[in-house]
Amino acid sequence: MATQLLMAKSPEEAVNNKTATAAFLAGGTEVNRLGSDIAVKADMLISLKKCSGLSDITEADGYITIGSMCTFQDLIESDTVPCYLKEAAHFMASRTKRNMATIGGNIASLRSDSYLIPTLMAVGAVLEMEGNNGSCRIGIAEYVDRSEADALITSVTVPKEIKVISRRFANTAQSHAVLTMSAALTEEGIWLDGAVKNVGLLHFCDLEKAFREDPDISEEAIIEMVRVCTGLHTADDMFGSDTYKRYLIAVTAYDLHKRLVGKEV
Amino acid sequence: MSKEILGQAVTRLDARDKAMGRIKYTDDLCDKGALVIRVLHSTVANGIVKKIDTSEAEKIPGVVRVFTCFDIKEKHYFPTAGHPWSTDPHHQDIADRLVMTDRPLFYGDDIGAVVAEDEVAAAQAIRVLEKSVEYEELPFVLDAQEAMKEGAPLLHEDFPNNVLTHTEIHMGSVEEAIKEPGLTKVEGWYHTQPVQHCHIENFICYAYGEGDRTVVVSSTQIPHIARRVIGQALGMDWGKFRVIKPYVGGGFGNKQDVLYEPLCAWISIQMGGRLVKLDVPREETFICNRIRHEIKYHITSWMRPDGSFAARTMKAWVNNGAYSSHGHAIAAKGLNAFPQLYPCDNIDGETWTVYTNRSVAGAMRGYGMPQASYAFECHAEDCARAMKMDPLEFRRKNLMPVGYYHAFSKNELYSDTFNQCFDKGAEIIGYYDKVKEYANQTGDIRRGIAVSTYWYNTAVYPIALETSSCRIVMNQDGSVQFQLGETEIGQGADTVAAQMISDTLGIPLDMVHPVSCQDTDVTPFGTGVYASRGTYTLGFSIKQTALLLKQKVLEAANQFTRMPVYNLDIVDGNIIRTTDGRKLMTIGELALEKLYTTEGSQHLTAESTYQIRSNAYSFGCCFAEVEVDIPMCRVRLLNIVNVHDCGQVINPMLASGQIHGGQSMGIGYALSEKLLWDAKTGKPLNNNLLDYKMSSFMDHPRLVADFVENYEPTSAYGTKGLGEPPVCPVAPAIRNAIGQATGLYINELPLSPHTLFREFTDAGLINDSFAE
Amino acid sequence: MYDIKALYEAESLDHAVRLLQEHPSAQILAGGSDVLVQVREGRRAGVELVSIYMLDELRGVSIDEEENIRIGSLTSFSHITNDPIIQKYINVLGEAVDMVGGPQIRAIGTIGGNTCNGVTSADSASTLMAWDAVMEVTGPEGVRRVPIKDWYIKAKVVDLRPAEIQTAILIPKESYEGCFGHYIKYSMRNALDIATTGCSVNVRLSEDKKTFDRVRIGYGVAAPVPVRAYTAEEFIQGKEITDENIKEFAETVLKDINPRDSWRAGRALRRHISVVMAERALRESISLAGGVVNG
Amino acid sequence: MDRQYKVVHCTINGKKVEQVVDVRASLTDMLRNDFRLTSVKKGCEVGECGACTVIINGEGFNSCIYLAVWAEGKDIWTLEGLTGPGGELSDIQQAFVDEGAIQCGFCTPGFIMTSWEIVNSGKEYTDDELRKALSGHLCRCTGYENIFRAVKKTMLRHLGKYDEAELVNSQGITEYPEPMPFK
Repeated sequence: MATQLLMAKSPEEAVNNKTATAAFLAGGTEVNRLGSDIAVKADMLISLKKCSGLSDITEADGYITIGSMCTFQDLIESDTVPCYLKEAAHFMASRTKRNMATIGGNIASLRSDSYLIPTLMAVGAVLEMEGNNGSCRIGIAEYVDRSEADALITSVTVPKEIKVISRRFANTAQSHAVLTMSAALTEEGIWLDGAVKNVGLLHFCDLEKAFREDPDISEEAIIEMVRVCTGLHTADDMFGSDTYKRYLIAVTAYDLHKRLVGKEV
Repeated sequence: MSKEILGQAVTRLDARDKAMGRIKYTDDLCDKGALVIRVLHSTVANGIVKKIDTSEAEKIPGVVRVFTCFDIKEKHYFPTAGHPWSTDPHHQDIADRLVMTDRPLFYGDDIGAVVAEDEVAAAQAIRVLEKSVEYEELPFVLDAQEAMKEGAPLLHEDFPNNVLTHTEIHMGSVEEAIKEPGLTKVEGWYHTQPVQHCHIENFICYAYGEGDRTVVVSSTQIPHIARRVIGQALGMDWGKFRVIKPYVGGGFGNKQDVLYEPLCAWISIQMGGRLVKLDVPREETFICNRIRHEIKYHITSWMRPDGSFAARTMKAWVNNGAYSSHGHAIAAKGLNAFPQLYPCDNIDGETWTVYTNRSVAGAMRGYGMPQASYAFECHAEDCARAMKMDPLEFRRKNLMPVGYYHAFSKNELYSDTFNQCFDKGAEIIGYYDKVKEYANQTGDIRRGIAVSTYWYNTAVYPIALETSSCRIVMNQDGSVQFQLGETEIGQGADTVAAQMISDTLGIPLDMVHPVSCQDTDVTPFGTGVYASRGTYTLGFSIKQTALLLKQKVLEAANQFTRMPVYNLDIVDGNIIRTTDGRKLMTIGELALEKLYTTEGSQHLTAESTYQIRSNAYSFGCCFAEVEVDIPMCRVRLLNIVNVHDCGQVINPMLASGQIHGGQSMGIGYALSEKLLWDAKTGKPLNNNLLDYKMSSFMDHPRLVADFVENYEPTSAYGTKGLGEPPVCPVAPAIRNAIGQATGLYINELPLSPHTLFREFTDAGLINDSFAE
Repeated sequence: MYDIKALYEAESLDHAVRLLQEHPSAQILAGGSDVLVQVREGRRAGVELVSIYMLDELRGVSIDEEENIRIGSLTSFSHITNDPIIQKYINVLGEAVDMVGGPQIRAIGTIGGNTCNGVTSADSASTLMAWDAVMEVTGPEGVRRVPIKDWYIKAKVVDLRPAEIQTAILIPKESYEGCFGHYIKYSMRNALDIATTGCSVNVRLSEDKKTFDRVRIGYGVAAPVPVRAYTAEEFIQGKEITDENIKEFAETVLKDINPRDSWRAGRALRRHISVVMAERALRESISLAGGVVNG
Repeated sequence: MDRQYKVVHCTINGKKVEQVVDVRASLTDMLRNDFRLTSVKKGCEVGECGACTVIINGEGFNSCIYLAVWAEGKDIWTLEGLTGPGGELSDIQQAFVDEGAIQCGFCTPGFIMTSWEIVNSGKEYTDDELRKALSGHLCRCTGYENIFRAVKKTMLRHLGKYDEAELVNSQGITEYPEPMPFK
């Protein structure tokens, strides 16, 4: 049980003290949540509340850089943050939670129902990390694949101008989402990323390829493609049946692609 | 019907909880978040408050609010005495007190109050405020006789010469009687001192809003009366208040006055019902609550050669302090007792209750009788010596005889109680041998032994309303809870009541549970405990209510056993058929059946009020044996034996405890206790437990208590009052014993080294060559 | 809760002295049975306190190398009463401090506090005065020794310089050897009381126990500070143990004491009691020393 | 106006505890307010009445004039600590109940703590020594009589003198007590 609390004054101090059994404490909506075992397993919590320099939002040549300790509500109320990211932030329904939850915290949690990661992956966001050997930059996709536990996310950079649409499916606004999916229109074509509950954060490269190769591919084809896809490890659980999830992924992907490519409005 | 539960030394029902320390007194119940109130007291003995500058005090961190007497917009004058209210205006107590006054009449009067987060901030604020009060000081008077003289400062306009009340009694014709030849005249001045109750739990109360009402939790003897007085003091409907009385850490009469409940409630209301606590520090308990009346007596007797009284006169000046509180009742009780203790055909009695600029005198254990008993018994001893009679024989000859009937109170002495008590006490302490042994001693260390008695009755009929209400509720297992207006303040009222219910209802004691803490919203009306009324008055309503409940139980038993009610009884928790003694069912089975039966389910409960219209003499005596060290001017009490006739003793252990407590208070009253004021400023000098010499563990010998049990015919359980009587005879007994030892019979209390040195020096027992 | 502006807890004697230097207005808090009561009454409200209560190094009774009886200033009254050295050499001091207040007060109260408050009614003071005790004080300039007759300057004021702490009370060997004494506390009740007058007498008899080799008598509350009745001592020096001498000794004390008149007790009573106590304490001391009056 | 606080580590009724206290707090304040041990009573707050007596390292102290910070490392017992886990009364508590030594009960906690110290001392006190050992407590209800009997009986029982304990008369009614020797 965490019996010690360190109020880190800088990212460096935070990282230096980050032992294997210590845990970072950002907004606290995840670490302090009943049922979360992070605080139980850790022997020390390193609070980032008083860390300097982690909560500014800046813009430079078409890109927005957001401090990892910015809260969801900071995003929503900021003038520079692009709308698509504000929408994703609104996926967190509770305003009081938005006042506490931080961007860095949500990313680091790597939850399979994450509010932001699908959108950030779709736009190819880049994270700045503070590790034991100084800071470095790493793409969100790469971070999702092998996040380095002891490093601290200090900021997230996203493109300002990009066409993105995100969808979130949950029973109620407060429930965990069975599927959160984002599609972005880039030069190479459409990027399709999503969070599937109890499966994980996925990059739908097969679907992307299918849409690129045949922009007019039918919905049925997409549905069939996903239905038989063996790489997708969905299962029956309280969030829905395996077939329902595959169907949902398929129709959502098709819908997002259609909206983005803009054949029919 | 088994009677043995009455008279059994049953353990107090709350003894275990008290021994475990889990009993909750007022301070233990109050939430830590309460704001603390400290009262701002007048530092002049008589004056007018012109201005109080609160700005400085309000700046002190932690001070939340400062009130002054000028915040009292509507002046509601209210009476504070714990007397039952009277709908007849002539009978109502004098309403002369305010929650805060701009006209302080004694050093310590309440002129303001501070509300703070903690007692440190409160005390800081008080110290600052005391320096920022602008008084118009007026001359003051501390002595009762001085206060009656022309030109003395007048305290209350409508009481010329500061005389609250002056009453007289006259029987036969003293003038004629003293013309009889061969009479011996004996005359004496007797003077008793002001003392204080010194209950170990100071007065404390807290108040908070609840709905549109105010709840006051207070350490009081009289919750129902307190509710009425708060209403009067704040000019609000009495129903707007609810008073709760938790366990009390001793009262002795001080908590029979309404003290700071009104001010506490008023402050809570001014602050929107905020929880506020008023905890009186010990120093203020001594001078800002109540004290015992200082009384001066002048008694004259004319004795016939055979030692009987031809005529007697008495005058008494009673120092009542700045406000009326109990008013003339204390003086009246003394005057009323004078012709009864030593009956005589020709009596003139006169007494004045006088206002002075001193702490307010109110009820204190004995209510004027410890003072009167001191005067009467000192005088009786003086008369016996004048007639060269043995003091005990003199008393046996002149005391109230068996069969004496007092028309006004309808009291009657049914048994030869004085002689029985004298005999028993004399035998225990070995009085007769010692009286001879200690006759005319010499030397520095001398011993003496003497006896004294007193007059006392029970409760206050016919002077005021005596009423008691009781509610008994039966549970499904046949056990009961009972509620009473008579409050438990340490004397054991709950336990005694439980024994009575167990006896009358016929169920074991462990099935009888008191609801000990009175709550005026729930507890049936009762005027609380005072005047040794507890056991006597609660007995009436208990017996009546228990019989009502028993009737309902037996009627239910008839329904289930088919036996007629007159052939049924409840014995030891069982329904018995009286014709053959067979046990038909247990009380538990009956209660369960009667509650849950689908034919005529009924919740077995009974409630009733009994208005007591009788009184009962409760006499007894005290034998004291002392050793006087003349050079050191010190008296050591070797032995003290009290024998009391309080009718049937319900619980010997609790009863002897009452006697021990009375003896202890009497010892302090006799030897060391006295409140002192500075004559120049009217400021109290010894208002703390170090300088006020209450008896400690090492100032007491073993205390012996015994009883003579004459069943009181007027009483529901044959009981008579016992709370106050034991205090009365102790001081005179000690005084008379010192007299026998040294030949010096001193008419002043306390008999402390100061007094003894002065008397011994005057009498030549001490003649220092080096005296200045 | 007490109205204390600040509390500094000393971990060692040096630390205590340093704290007193750093906070010149701070007062010393030992057992607190006087100081804390006065804080509550308002006389010392808002005071800064240096608490030395935890300094065990100032506790205990021992015989030092000069064969003085050394009593640590923080030794509580109850520990003095039960101490074997005290019981053996100066039992009267144990009896005297055993009359302070009640058992609980005697558990917290210290002899240092009792002698530093400069109060004439202090139960230990009259006996220490009668046994020529020496006060050892430690301060910034080191250790200083003050004979008790110079210790009391005036009512409530003792010879304690800024940042100094009384660390021990010494009874020289010459003062206690062959000496027997008795203390009488005259008070209005037998416990929880302060002395109206306190009288401590001790005697050293001649070899044949017939005459007084040395008599000393100390009083509390017979003057603004504890005093010795030197005239009476000189009178009886070397005299025979007879009733007349004892009586005259007792009355001679009046030449040295000057009790005041107050509501607590009148002057005439105090003078009378002082004489009676002198005689009784002397007689008790004589019998303790194995002497016989008119023997 | 920043207040001075200190962490106090001590043992109360056999349990190791830590408590942050205001340095101005008395031990009574800490026991009553922080630990809700309301058996510790306030009667005078100047060390006169004994109602606040608790046992510290085996000795009775008035907790009202004992700073809370001084409790550091001390072993403190209050009346709540004398009662067994199942509510069993210690023999001194039971004696106070049986001998009628309790009336209003406000001085009882203090008295029982000092009595506990006496009966556990293993010493046999004479009557006079017993009175002196208990003289740090004031009581207005009982005249100290039944308290004296309860403590004397329990002391004698602790010393194994059971029959002598029974001789200490029960109601103090008939047996004629010996006079107190002059001191």
